[in-house]
This record gives sequence, structure tokens and C-alpha cells, in this order.
Amino acid sequence: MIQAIVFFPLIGALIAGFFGHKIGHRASEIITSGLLVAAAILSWIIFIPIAFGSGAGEVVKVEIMRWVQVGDLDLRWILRLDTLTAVMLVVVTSVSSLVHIYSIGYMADDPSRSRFFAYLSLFTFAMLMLVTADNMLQMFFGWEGVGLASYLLIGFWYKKPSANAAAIKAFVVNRVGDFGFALGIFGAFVLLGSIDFDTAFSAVDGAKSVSVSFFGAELDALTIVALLLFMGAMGKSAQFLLHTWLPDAMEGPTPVSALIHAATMVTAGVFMVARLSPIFDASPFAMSVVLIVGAITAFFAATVGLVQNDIKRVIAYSTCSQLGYMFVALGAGAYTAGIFHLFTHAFFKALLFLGAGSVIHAMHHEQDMRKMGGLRKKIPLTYAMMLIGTLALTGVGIPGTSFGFAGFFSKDSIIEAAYAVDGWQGTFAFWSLVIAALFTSFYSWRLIHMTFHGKTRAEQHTYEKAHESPISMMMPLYLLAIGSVVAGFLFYDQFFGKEKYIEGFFGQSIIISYAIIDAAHNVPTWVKWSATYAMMLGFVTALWMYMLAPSVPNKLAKATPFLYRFLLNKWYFDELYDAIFVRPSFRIGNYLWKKMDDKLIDDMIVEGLGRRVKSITGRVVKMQSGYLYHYAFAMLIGIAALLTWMVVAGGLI
Amino acid sequence: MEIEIGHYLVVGAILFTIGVFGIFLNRKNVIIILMSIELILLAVNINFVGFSASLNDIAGQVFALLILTVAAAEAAIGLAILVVFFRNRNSISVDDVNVMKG
Amino acid sequence: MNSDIISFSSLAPIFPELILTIGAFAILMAGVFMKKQVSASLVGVAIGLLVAVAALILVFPSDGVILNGGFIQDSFARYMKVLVLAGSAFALVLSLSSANENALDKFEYPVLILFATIGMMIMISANDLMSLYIGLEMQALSLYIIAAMKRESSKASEAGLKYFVLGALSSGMLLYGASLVYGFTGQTQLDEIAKIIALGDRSIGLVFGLVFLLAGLSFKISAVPFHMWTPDVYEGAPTPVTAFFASAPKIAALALLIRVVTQGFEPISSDWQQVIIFLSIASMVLAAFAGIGQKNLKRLIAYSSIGHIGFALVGLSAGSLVGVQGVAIYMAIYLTMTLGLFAAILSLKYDNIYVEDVSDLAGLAQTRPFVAAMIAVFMFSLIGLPPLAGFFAKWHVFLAAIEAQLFVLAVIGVLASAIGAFYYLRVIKTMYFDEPVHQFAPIPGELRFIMGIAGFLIITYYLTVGAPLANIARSAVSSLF
Amino acid sequence: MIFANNILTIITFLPLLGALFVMIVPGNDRLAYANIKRIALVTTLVTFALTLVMWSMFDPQNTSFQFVQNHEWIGNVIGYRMGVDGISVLFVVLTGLLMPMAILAGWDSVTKRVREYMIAFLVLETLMLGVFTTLDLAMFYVFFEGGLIPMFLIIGIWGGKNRVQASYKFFFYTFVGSVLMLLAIMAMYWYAGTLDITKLLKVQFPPEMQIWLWIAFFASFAVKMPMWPFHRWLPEAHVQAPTAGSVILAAILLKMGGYGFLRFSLPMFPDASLYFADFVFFLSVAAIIITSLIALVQTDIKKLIAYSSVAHMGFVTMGIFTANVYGIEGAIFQMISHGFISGALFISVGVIYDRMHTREILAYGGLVEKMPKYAFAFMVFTMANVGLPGTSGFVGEFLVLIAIFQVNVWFAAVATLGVILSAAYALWLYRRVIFGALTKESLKSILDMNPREMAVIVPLLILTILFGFYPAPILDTIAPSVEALVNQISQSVGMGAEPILPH
Amino acid sequence: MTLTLFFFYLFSTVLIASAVMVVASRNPVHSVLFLILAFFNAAGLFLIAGAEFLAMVLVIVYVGAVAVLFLFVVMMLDIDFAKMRKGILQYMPIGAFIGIILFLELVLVAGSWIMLPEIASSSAMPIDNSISNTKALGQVLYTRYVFLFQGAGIILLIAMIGAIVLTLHHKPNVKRQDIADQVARDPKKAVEVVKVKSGEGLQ
Repeated sequence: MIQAIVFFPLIGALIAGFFGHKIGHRASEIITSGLLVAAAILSWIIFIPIAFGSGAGEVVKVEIMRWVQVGDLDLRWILRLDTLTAVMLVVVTSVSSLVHIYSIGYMADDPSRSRFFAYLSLFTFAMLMLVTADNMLQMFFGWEGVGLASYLLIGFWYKKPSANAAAIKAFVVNRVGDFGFALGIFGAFVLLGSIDFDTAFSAVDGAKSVSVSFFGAELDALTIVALLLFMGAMGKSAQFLLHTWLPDAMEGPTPVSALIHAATMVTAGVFMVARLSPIFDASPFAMSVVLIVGAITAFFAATVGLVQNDIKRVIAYSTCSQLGYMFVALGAGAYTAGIFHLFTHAFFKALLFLGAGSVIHAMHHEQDMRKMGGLRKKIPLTYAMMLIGTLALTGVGIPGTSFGFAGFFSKDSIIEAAYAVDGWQGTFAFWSLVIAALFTSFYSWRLIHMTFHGKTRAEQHTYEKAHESPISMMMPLYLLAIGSVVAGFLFYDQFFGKEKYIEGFFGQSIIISYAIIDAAHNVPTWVKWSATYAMMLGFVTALWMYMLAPSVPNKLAKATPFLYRFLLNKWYFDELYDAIFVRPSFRIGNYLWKKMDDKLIDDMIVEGLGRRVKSITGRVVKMQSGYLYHYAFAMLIGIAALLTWMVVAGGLI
Repeated sequence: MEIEIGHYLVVGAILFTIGVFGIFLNRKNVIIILMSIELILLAVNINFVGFSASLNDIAGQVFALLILTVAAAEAAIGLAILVVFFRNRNSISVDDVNVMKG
Repeated sequence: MNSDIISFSSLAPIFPELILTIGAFAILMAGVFMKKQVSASLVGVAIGLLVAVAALILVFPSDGVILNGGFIQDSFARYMKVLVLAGSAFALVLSLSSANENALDKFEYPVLILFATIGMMIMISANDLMSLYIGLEMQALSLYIIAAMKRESSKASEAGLKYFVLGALSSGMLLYGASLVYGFTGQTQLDEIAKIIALGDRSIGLVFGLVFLLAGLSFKISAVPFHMWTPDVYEGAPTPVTAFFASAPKIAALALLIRVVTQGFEPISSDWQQVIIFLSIASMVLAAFAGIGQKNLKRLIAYSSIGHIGFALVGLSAGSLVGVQGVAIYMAIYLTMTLGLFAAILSLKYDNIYVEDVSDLAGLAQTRPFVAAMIAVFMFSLIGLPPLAGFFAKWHVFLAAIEAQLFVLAVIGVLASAIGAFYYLRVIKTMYFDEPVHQFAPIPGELRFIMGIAGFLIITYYLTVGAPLANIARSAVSSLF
Repeated sequence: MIFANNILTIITFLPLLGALFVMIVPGNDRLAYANIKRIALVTTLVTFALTLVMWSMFDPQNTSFQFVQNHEWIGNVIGYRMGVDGISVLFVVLTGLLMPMAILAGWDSVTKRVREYMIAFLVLETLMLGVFTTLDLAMFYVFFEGGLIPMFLIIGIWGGKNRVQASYKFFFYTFVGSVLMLLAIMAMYWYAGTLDITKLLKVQFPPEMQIWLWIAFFASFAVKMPMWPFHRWLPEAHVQAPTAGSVILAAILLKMGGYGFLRFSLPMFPDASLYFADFVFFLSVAAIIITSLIALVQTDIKKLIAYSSVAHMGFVTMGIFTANVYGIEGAIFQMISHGFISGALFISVGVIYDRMHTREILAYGGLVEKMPKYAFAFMVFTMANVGLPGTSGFVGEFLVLIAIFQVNVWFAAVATLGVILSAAYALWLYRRVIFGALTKESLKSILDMNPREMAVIVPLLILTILFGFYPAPILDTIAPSVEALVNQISQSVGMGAEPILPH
Repeated sequence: MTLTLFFFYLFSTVLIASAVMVVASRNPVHSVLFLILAFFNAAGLFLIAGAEFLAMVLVIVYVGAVAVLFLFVVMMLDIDFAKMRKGILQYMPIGAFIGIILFLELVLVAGSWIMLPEIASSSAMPIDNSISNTKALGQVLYTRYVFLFQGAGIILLIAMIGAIVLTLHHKPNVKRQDIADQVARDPKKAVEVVKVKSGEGLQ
């Protein structure tokens, strides 16, 4: 069964990719979508019994074929199925199949649709390989595979220079993360003797005391490995410092944003840390780093989200911020909470993106919110769906009860878990998250207000022609909306409920830290309410600034120009990186090429030797003057030199 | 013999050196060079004869006799070549013998 | 004190020389008393004679020391003589097609070549300083005449003059050395000299004599710094003559050098090895640099030959059997390359002008692909690139040098060969990479034949002649050790 | 049995036979040229088939040399010895594979002097095969160095505008490097009394001597690889060479250096290899970083790929001198895979060069519109060049990095940085050539790949992906021999310290 | 000082002085004459050394033939010696330096000669003082060294061929003597005897 889930998308991709132009776009769409729906159904068939029935059983491993076998390294293509995988399978195949269906409508006018569907399916395959990996290298394969698919999809509209640039940026920035990931794998191999998950995890205990020398300082080897691996996660999950590619990735078609840059690929980092939780758990320091990076990201991305005007970018920063939440959960040791948020986030974030896509579709590919407004009346169904998504994202719910949207449960779990972490790290993370929640609420509602409420700022013509999307696009929205509503309370127990539920659900597939869960469950009431307060505060502020007193934002921006520009320009990260990495690389490259390679090595040394030879030649040729007496003189010098040499060196005197 | 072999050798050496000087310090004409060669061969002959006397061995004289013969032939050919050269260039100045160089 | 010629058959070892001498006289007479038109057929007779004598040496080897120790015939001498005879014969063949243009259509030409060859054979067989000198002069005087034989050519007469003056100077040096050696050992016979040296100390006079002797011989093999005549004479002499100069006399002189140092001065081998190393390095390095500056093909070949003598001397520097074997092999390969190359050059005539400069060869690969390919083969072989014969030539001598632990010499040698590769490559570049400028006249058949044979041997050396030649050379030089 | 015993000889000299046939085809018209091309193609294809047969008969578990022939030859010094082991067998197959591709790559684009062209390539094939099959050190040198001649002519005759300079540079770099090796070979003969590689592998040279020998061999192989900073000939040679020349240069000739390190430097001079390992690592890392940065700013497609080759060879040298199984297997794998990836890349460049007659990146853009098949193929090879998992480019790099990590974390870290840079330059190239809007007038009528080009590209494409997912055929073939090699090295390090008198 | 030694020094001094003059004379004719003088003195030295035959040969062959040949050529070439450029002695210092080194080294040799006993005993052809020098030479030259003697003969032949081939011109308009023709001339055909009557003259 699992083979079918993993390889159906690949089959779809190959058919659509190689034979798309023969069988036609429609056939490609149907084949790829159909295969994915089938995969999704199979995933649920696997998932439901685990979640609600027998719980986690034995880990299933299916060997496909051998891969790299060298020395002690024995890597095979193995599909691994445990609860964590099952959760991811459900998320990936569900969102992917919905996005496929959605795209049938969304991409209806595109001349190379079959290519698009091939890419989508290829991506799904890679993602599934990632989540079913049984060793780090296979994971790395999926990891890079999704990177490739992401690259292809971002650059799908290859004629747009900005799309190409964004695609390259996504790939290269991810590669920076992969640099760490790769080193982490090497380190794990050296330290643990294997990069098979099971073997490696069982060796963690033995490796705890190993330390390495680092410029004289003794560092814990496991910590270094964990941090290197986390670097990979940071890249893929667009965490602070490596986040710059994600907003740019919005250059791709919107379904891509929903699938890759919201629901699935960007959560790969979270998945990875969760999957490798035995390694991370062995290093408190690494955990703190994860926690802090997550908190910073959550806060940072939320601040940037406050002022963005592109509808997709707002959601993108929101994604970034939410990924920060997930990492905080992981860093806190509440891995299940992180996965929980990953799970719920997939639904409502996909919903939001696809909803935004619907808006964009309605507005003829206009993405600037300043040119929207008042769309509630034109596209009411989309409005409703977006509203549900927003409610889920902002975490609306009543603390202490089972009432609330999906995001409410997972997000609050994380905030509570963060509070439960000892020391300044916990405090820092907690407050960051609370403030981020406030901002989240603010920008989410800002988005709703600017897009749907008030008077329209769109061109008359565009506004007039705005219309609801076709059923193939709306259908996925409905399904995702359902998920956004119910996913939280339905699965709360399995992810963050009583220990026995969690244990029953996850089995051995992840480290479950009961201490932190207990502590999180027993935080003070104000903590439980803090997120809700923050959410409400944000809602009110947004309502005031964008509905009641629309002039305030402008005034505020003028009052604090520096802050405003700082936020609008995303803390100037792009400029910074451009200045310290990109341009210097080109400059150094040019320098090395022109000055070192061409000038020094080629011109001065190699050609210089040649010139030297030529000049010696010139002198030698001059010696051959044509004059007899010079020739005779040369002979004389020769004989005198030889005689003298014999006298001096031959010891004849 | 009353004369030390060293005497002959020194005379030979001086003659040889003069001959060599005559070849490479000569800027005048080629005939002088040919004569210098004769001087060098004469020096060699003096050496041979001197050695022959000192060693009381006739082989040195035979060698010298051969050298004399060959030197005569050599002189003839040298002069013949010189004549050919002169017919072509109308000069036997040493400085003119430098069409080919490099 | 009496002659050891006791019967006709006791002269067997010297039969080849005698036959050649009688043949030369006969041709001389024929030339004098017959009409002028016969000179071409006289060349044919001379070639036949040379081949016959070579065959005689090969088929009826007769070794021995005769004429009271003045003349020695051994396997080494026979090997070298065959090379010399082949060189002379092929040089005569090369001169056929262009004899008229080069004023070589006189009957004296084959006669002088024969006399020169006799001289060389005497050199090779010389076991006495006197026979050495006689052989050397017999050869040298013939060559002086041949060089200047194109009387109306100002270049040829200049070449002859330079060759003569410097040659005479070198003879003087050689004789001075011979006189010192005679004086300090009381002997003129090489093996006797060695015996005397082995008895006593090495005296300054002896060593000086050796140095002078070597200097005189270095002139004949054109080793630096006694090489100065070479480029000018090669350029000035008519091309077939240059082909002859570059082949047989070098081999004979080198053979003589080998015999002198290994037979006569074996006890003071470290002394002559130093001299040889000096000559070797100087030759290799100077030729490598000077060759780059050449535009004239024959000058280029002159420097090439200087360089190759340097490489051959690397083998001699080792002073070992392997080294001398290497030199023997080197000479055979060098002879083949040189003759082939000259055949190619002599085959290229446009508007009744023979190619002189490298630039004349431009685009040859397109107009005369066969000749171009052959020249390329010879050039690559001269560079010493495997799998061509030139590589194996270098292989043998450098192997000997390494075995003698002459590492510095070897390193200098290979670097010089790398620098020297530049000028050979330029020829190939001109032929293959440039566009044609001249239309060439048809190639004479005999030249095509020589090129083909030489090219075939060079290319397939490792398959065909490599192994047998190595064995033959080994057994040849074993008579010296 | 006779066939099996002589198969290496047959494989090695079959192309030479083809060259002879090409030589005697009469005429110089189109028909003759067509026949010449066909003969060349058939010869190389048959050779390739034979290499495959040889591979199938090869027993990987047997770590000694197989299909051995051993005859004394020239003066009992140089012998005629043939044989392959796990380390060399795949290079033979690779050569066999790439040659028909190279012949096809020049099928239409070479119009002048076709006969010489094909002869040069066939002779070159024999020489290259000889390098990998011979078991005599001198013959190795003969084949190794002999390749200079045809390659010099190929670059110089059929090359681009600055072909003369490029061919000279190619020649002199390689020549100077290898003459020193020649002396080292002689010194080895002097010490060991044999040139039989199988015997030399058992000789333990004294450490001091090892150092010198190692340096001499390094001079040759480092240039051939090429290692930074001895690489400068490569960009020029590649840019100027005709497509097929670049293919052979990148795919096979460069591998001779790596093969040499593996066959000689490492097992014969283990102490010196250990001594110089850090030096090699440093140069390798420098190559990876520096040449990648240089590749980033190139404006000529071929030059960019050439520089990237240097970077990739950096991984190879690094892997070899880690002297552990991961590194060596990784290096071999990297060489094989770089063989067909870089070959394919150069063929790809040739495809558009044949149409547009320029290699300037700026002259292109938006090709995907008119050439979707081409764009796909180029994408796969680009990704393989980047080292994406799932392509053969990944496996080797991964193994090398994991190996160097065990030896020195710092070198590993810096080398891994190259992964980022390679992505940058490769994608940047792809973006500028393939993506973007097709605005240039000259490109509007460009055609996609024709069947001949497909026939060249598709097999390479399949191999690139196949060995990315299933490298076992390669790894299984080399593993036992590499393990034996590593064992031998670890045993003999320091052993040479005992004074052993020359024979 | 014995008489021999006196003559030795005399001959040597004159020899060297005239050798210097050979090289240094402006006029080649003078050079040749000095060369002749040098040969005479060398012959004197030979006599002192006991090589009488060689001394005579030197005088006869060299003075009589070679030097005269030189003189002949000098005259024949008809060179305007006044126009001959004066020697540029820019290399004089370095040339002299190296020449002097060479000379000193050669003198070094002169002082180092000693008669080793084994040399003395192994001399192949000791000079028999009972017969004349000429006879002694003849005894070895025609037996032991007959081969070299013949070789020298060939060399002289080569020189002859060379001189002829290089210098002999068969110009078409040059009148030259043909002895065979002269001898074979039939007086009957060559000479017509005409009886002329006096006063009539020839028509």
C-alpha cells in the first residue's frame, strides 16, 4: 500500500511530463489528480486506524532496492511507515490532491498545464520519499527533490525574470541549509556509525559523552551534529536568517504556494527535527537553539507581515511565523505539539493560500491588497472560506474547552509548552509567541479588511468582472475548511492530550517528553488565556485601523518612518545578504578569474615562463652572431672552462 | 737529451696560445686564420717531437709526420675554399663571413 | 716492429674499408674518363657499393684487432658502421632528385661521400690515436669540400669556410690533447693507454689531454659549446649535403667518442663523465632555447641535432653498458628520423624553389597530407612523444642516467626536452593549423619511399624493431665492456 | 578462453584497426566522408560492446588483475602486460561508452578533413584504453603521453579561434608534468628492477624516495586532473576544442590523472601519500571554492563548464587521498559519473553551438520555448552537475565528503560549501540560457534536438539517473578491489621505513 | 749554459716572435714570410730533439710548398689590403683573460711531466740510436704504420680532388692548353707550306 502512495505521484509525473503533449492537457490533469486522490485515500486508510483504532503498530519497512553500499555504509531505498510518517502522508497527499484539483481550475488558461501537473506530482513524490525515508540520506534525497520541484514550480513562468530569480534564490538558500544538513549527516555517520534511523538512534546513548575540540574549546559532538542538522531544517523551513527565499517564492503559481510553501515542503524541517528527535533530545543546548530560533522567527516574520501589501506575501510571512511556532514546540521538547501544529496548519494555511488564489483569480492576477477591497459581495463563498482560515490561523477558541478552530488547539499547546520551559529561554519564547500571536491576528484581519471589506480600491473594470471561482477550485476550499475547523479538537488527544493517547498514537516514532507535556497542561490560567487575549487585541486593532479609522495606518507609518521602512523591507535582509554574500561572490569570482587565474597564473606564471624562454632564446640566438671569431671564442671558452673545472673540482692541483 | 721536456711543452703551449689568439682575435682576413691553424699544428708537432725525444719513442715522430702531411692537405683545401669564397663575395675579410647567423 | 699483415685473409676485418676504397677509386676513374652524363649512374654505383659493404659487414662479420692494434673490428664497430653506411647511402639517394639544382651532379660528389664514409669507418674502428686522426681527417676534409661544392652559392662557400676553419681549430685541439696523452702515457693505442692509466695516478697532463681530445671530438658531434658551426653549415650547405652531415658523420664521431672514453680512459671514467655531463647539459639546454628562435628549417634541424646529441650524451654520461646501449639505439633512431625528415624537406618544391623556411610549410597538411603526416610523425618523434621511436630513444638513455643516479642531469634533460618541444610543435602547427600558401611539385618516388619506410619504423617502433634493436644494440656494445 | 585471454588487447587495439580502415578509404568526396564516419562509428560501437562483454566477464570478487597478459618485450625492461581490476575496469567501459558519443557529436559539425579527424579520435581511443588496461609502467606512460598527439591536433585543427594557443597550452602543461613522471618511472625501475605494475604494487619504496617519486607523479597527474593551480590549460582547451574534443577531454582524459593517483601514488607511495594528504586536500578545497567562484562569473558556456570540471575533480582528488573506502569509491564513482555528465554537458553545448555558432551565454535565453526536449536534458545534466540526489553526480560527491569528514572536518566543511556554489553557477547558467523570454531574433527559428542528437543525449540521460538511484553496478564492481587497496595501504604505511637495498 | 740550450732558446725565441708577427702583421705577405721564419726555427728545434727527418720535411714541405701556396693565394686574390678594416679589439680584455688562463693551465702541464717507470719500460718502439732517424722512421712507416701511411695518401688525394673540384673552372671562352691535342696534331694538316714568289705576296 505504501508503495502505491509513494509511487502513484511519480507515475503521474512521468506520464504528464513525458507524454503530456501527446495525451493532452486534460488527460494529464485527470491522471495526475486521480492518482493523487487515490494516494490520499490510501493514506487516510492507513491513518484512521492508527489515530482512532489500534494505535501505532510495528514500524513497517518496505525495501525497494539497494542504494549506496560502501564499507560500513549500507543504504537502501526503504519506505518506512510509522505514525509520524502516517501523519505526514495524510497531510501531504490530502493537500496535494486538493491542490491538484484546484489547479485544474486555476491553471485552466495556461498553455503548459501538463508540465505544471507533472511538476506538482513530482514534488509530491519527492515529499513522500522524504517523509517515508528510513535513513538520513534518503531523507536528503527527498529533501533535495522537493527543493528541485520547488525550484521548477517557482520558476514555472520562466519568462518572468523575477520568477527565475526567485527560483534560483529558493534553491540556493536551501542549499545553504543543505550544507549544514549534509555535514550533519556526515557527522552523524562518524559519531553514530550509521545513518539508518534505527541504528543511529540506538547509538545516541553511547555517543553522549563524545566531545570534539573546537579551537581549543571542548564541545559536545552530538550538539554539533544536531545543530548542523538543524541548519538544514532552518533552510527548508525558512527560519530566521534563511527565510529570505520564502516570500520571493510567491512568484510561483498560487497552488504551488499553497502546496509547497505553506502546507508541506516548508514543514519538512519540522518533520526532520521531529524524526531525528532522539538526536536532538540528547542535546539540551541544541534544543535551546531550536527554541530560540523558532521564537525569533515567529516574532520576526509576524512583524514583517504587519506591513506587507501583497496578499500572498502576507500569508507567506504568516507561514514563516507559524513555522517558528512549530520549532518552538520542538525546541521545548513538545515534539508532538509541533507536529500537531504542522498538521492543523496544513489545513488552514492551504485554505488561506487557495482562498487567496481564488481572490487573485477573481481579480485577474492582481495580488496587491491596496487595489482590492469590498470583494465580500462579489465572491462571498471565497470570503467565507478565507474567514474560516483566518479564524483558524489566529487561533480562535475558548481556552479550557473543546471549542475552537484547529489553530487554537495546536497554537495554544505550543504557547503553553513554551511557558513550561525552564529558564530565560522559555520566558523569551513564550513572550515572543504571544506577541507574534497578537501580530498574527492583526495582519490576518488586516488582510480580510483590506481585501473583502470596505469600499473597493480596485479598478472599476476589474472589480466589475470579479466572479466566484469554478467548482473545481471551490471544492478543495470546502474540504480544507472542514479540516481547519475540526482538525484541532478531533486530534487534540492524539497529539497533545493525555499521555496514554499520545503514546498510543505515536508509539516509538517520536520522542515524547511527558514532563513538558504535563507542565504545559498545568500552566497558570492566564497563560492559557494569553494567546486569546493577544488574538483579540490584534483583532480589535485591525478593526480600528482598517475599518473605523482608515487614516491611522498612514499616519503611523509617517510617524515612525524608520520602523515602517524597516518592516516593509523585511528588516533589510535581502539587501544585507546581497551586500555580504551575493555581490561579493560575484566580485570575488571576478577577481579570482581576472586577477588570479588570468593574470597571475596564466599571464604572469605560465605565459611569463613562455616570455622568459623567448627572451633567453633571443639572447642565445644573438650569441650565434655569424662571426667566426665568436665561434672560435666560444670553443675556447668551452675548453678553458672545462680545464678550469677539472683543475678546481677534479683536485688536480 | 739535455733539453727538459718542459721546455718543449712551454714552447708548444705558447705557440698554441698564439695560434688560438690568431683565430679569435683576428679581425682582418681569413688567410691569417689559416696561418694560425698552421701555428697550432706546429705547436702540436713540437709537443710530439719533444715527447718522442723524452720517451725515447719513435711513435711521436710518426704522429708528427702524419700531422705534417694532413696539415698540408688541409692547407690546400682551406685555400681552395677561400678562393671559392672570394669569388663569391670578393672579399676575404673575416667580418664579411656572416651572412648566416642566429 | 714488423707489420702483422701476414696473409691476405688476415686483413678480413678491414675488407669493408678496402672494398669501399677500391670502389671509390674505380668511380673516380670512371668519372674522370667518362662523359659527364654518367654522374647520376655513378651515384647509383656508389649507393650499391655502400649497400653491398653494409651487407658484407652484416653477413660475414669478421672481428679482430689488426694492423698492429691500429684497427679494431668488433660488434660495436660493425653496428655503427652499418648505421654509417646506411646514412651515407640514403643521403646519396636523397641527393638524386635535386642534384642538378644543388650542383651535386658531379662525379666527385659520390667519390667524396665514399671517402668520407671510409674515413668514418676508420674512425669507428680506430684503436689508436693515429688511426683516429687519419680517419677523422679523411672524413673531415671530404666534408669541407662537399659543404663548399656548390661553388656559385655564396652561402655554401661561407658554410664551407666556417666549417673548415672551426674544424681545423678543433683538429688542433684534438691533436694537442693527443700529444699530451701520448706524452703522459707513452702510448697511442687506446687499450695500452688504459693499461698505463690504470697503473699510475691520474696526472694533470693526462686529464688535460683527455679534455682536449674530447673537445676536438665534441666539435665533430657538434656538442655545445663546440657546436657553433652547425647551424650555419646546415643552412649554407645544399640540403642533401646537410642531410648527410646530420646523419653519418655524427654517428661515426659519437662512436669514436664512445670508444675513446670507454676503451682508452676507462680508469678515469669519473673525469670524462664530468666532461660529458657538461657537454650534455649545455647541448640540451642551448638547443632547446636556440631552436625556438629559428625560422629556417635547416637551422632548426641543426639545433635539433645539437639537442639530440645532448640527449645521446646523457646515456654516455652514465658510462655503463646500459647507457652506451642507449646511445647506440638512440643513434639508430636519430638516423631514421633525420633521413626521413630530410626526405620530406627535399620532396617539397614549389616554383622550382625548395622549401627553406618553416613558414613555407603552411597548410601542408591540406596540400600534401602524406608528407605533412610524415613530418609530423618525425617531429613528434623528435620531441620524444610515445609511442613513437624518439620516445624509446630517450627512454633508454634516461634510464641509464637514472641508474647511474644522475638525477639532476635527467631532470634538466627532460625539462629541456619540454622546452625544445616548442619549436618542433611550431612546425606541426604551421603544417596543420595554418592555411596553405604554396602549391608543391609532385614528390619524387624515392623520397616518398624513404619517408614511408622511416615513418613506418618510427610509428611502429615498439611493435616491430624495438625489441630486436634493443637486443642487437646490447650485444653490439657488449664488446666495449 | 583465447578470446577471454586476449580481450583487452582486442579492445585496446580495435580502434587502431578502425583508423587503418579509415586511412585506406579512397576518395575525398562526401561519399567517402560518409563511409569514413560510418567506419569510425561502427568501430567505436563494437569496441563499446566488447567493453561491456569484458565487464560482464569480470569477476568483481577477485581483487587481483584479470584477463592478464604478460610478455617480456623491449630489452626485457618494458613488457607487454595487460590486465584490469576493479579500479580500472570501469574506466575502460566509460571510454568505450563515450567514444561513439563523441563520434556522433561531430557527425555533422565536422566538415573539413574528416578523415584526419576520425583517425585522430580512433587513435586517441586506443591510447586512452591502453592507459587503463596496461599493466606495464612504461607502457602506461606511452599511452598516457601518447594521447597528447591526437588531442593536440584535435584542438589545433578543428578548434575555435584561439585554438593554437589553447593546443600549445594543453601540450606544454601536460608534457612538462609527465616528463617528470617519466623519470620517476625510471627511478622505480632502477629500484625495483621491474616495470610490472603487479610486482611494483608489492614493492615498498623507502620513504624518502617515495616523497620524490610522489612529487614527480603528482606533477603529471595534478596537471592532467587538473588540480588547482595547475588547471589553467583546461578552460582554454575546452573552449577551443571541438565538441567531441571537449567531451573526450572532460570525460576521459581528465580521469587519467585520477586513475594514476589511484593506481600509483596511493598504493605505491603510501607514506608519501599520507605525508602530502593535507596538501592535496588543501589544493582540492581551493579548487572547489575558487573555481566555483570563477565559474559563477563566466560568460562563455564552455568555460563555465570547464571550470566546474575543475571543481568536481577537486572532489576526486580529495576522495582519493582520504585513503579510505568511502573516499576512494566515491572518487571513482565521481570520475565515472563526471565522465558522462560532463560529456553530456559538452555535447549539449555543442548542440546549440552547432546551431548558433556562439558560446556566449548572453547570446541565448528562452531556449525552452523552442527546444523543450533540449531544455529537459540540459536540466537533468545541470542538476547532476549540481549533485542533486537521484542523479549520479550526487553519490560520488556524498561519498567523498563523508570520507573527508572522517579525516578532517574543516576540509569537509569548506568542500561542502562548494555544494552551494555549484548550485549557484549551474542554475544561473541554466536560467540565462534556457529560461527567460525568447527575445533574440536569431533564436526564433532554432530547432530542437534531431534524432542523432537524441541518440547521443538520451543514453547519457538514462545513465545519469539510473546510477543516481541504483549505483550498485558500479559500486559492486569496484568495492572489493578498493577494499583490498585500502587494506594494502594501511598495512604498508610505514613499512617502507625498513632499509631495503636496491636489487 | 750549454750550446744546445743556447740554440734551443734562440730558436724558441725567434719562433715565438715570428709567430706573434704572423698574427700581428698588417700585411698578409709579411705574415707568410714570418710563417716561413717560424717554420725554419721549428725545424731547428726538431733538430735539437733529434728528429732530423722531420726537420727536413718541415723545411721542404712547409716552406717549399705550403707557405708558397699561401703566398700564391695572397697574391692571386688581389686584395686591397689598405681597405681591410682594422681589427676591433673590443673583446681583447676578456679574450686575453681567457687565453691567459688557458696558457697558464697548459704551462701547468709542462711542469708536471714525470717519467713513470712503467711508461719507460712499456715503450713500444724505442729509438734505436744505432740507425739514422730517417731509417728508423722508414722502418716503422712502411711496416707497422703502413695503414696510416696509405690513409695519409688518401687524404692527399682528397685534397687534390677538393682543390680541383672547388677551383677549376671550365669557362667556355677561356683558351686553355690541351696537351693531347697538341701532341696529336698532324703537322701535315696544321701547316701548309706555301711557296711564295717574291714580289707577289699572298692574295
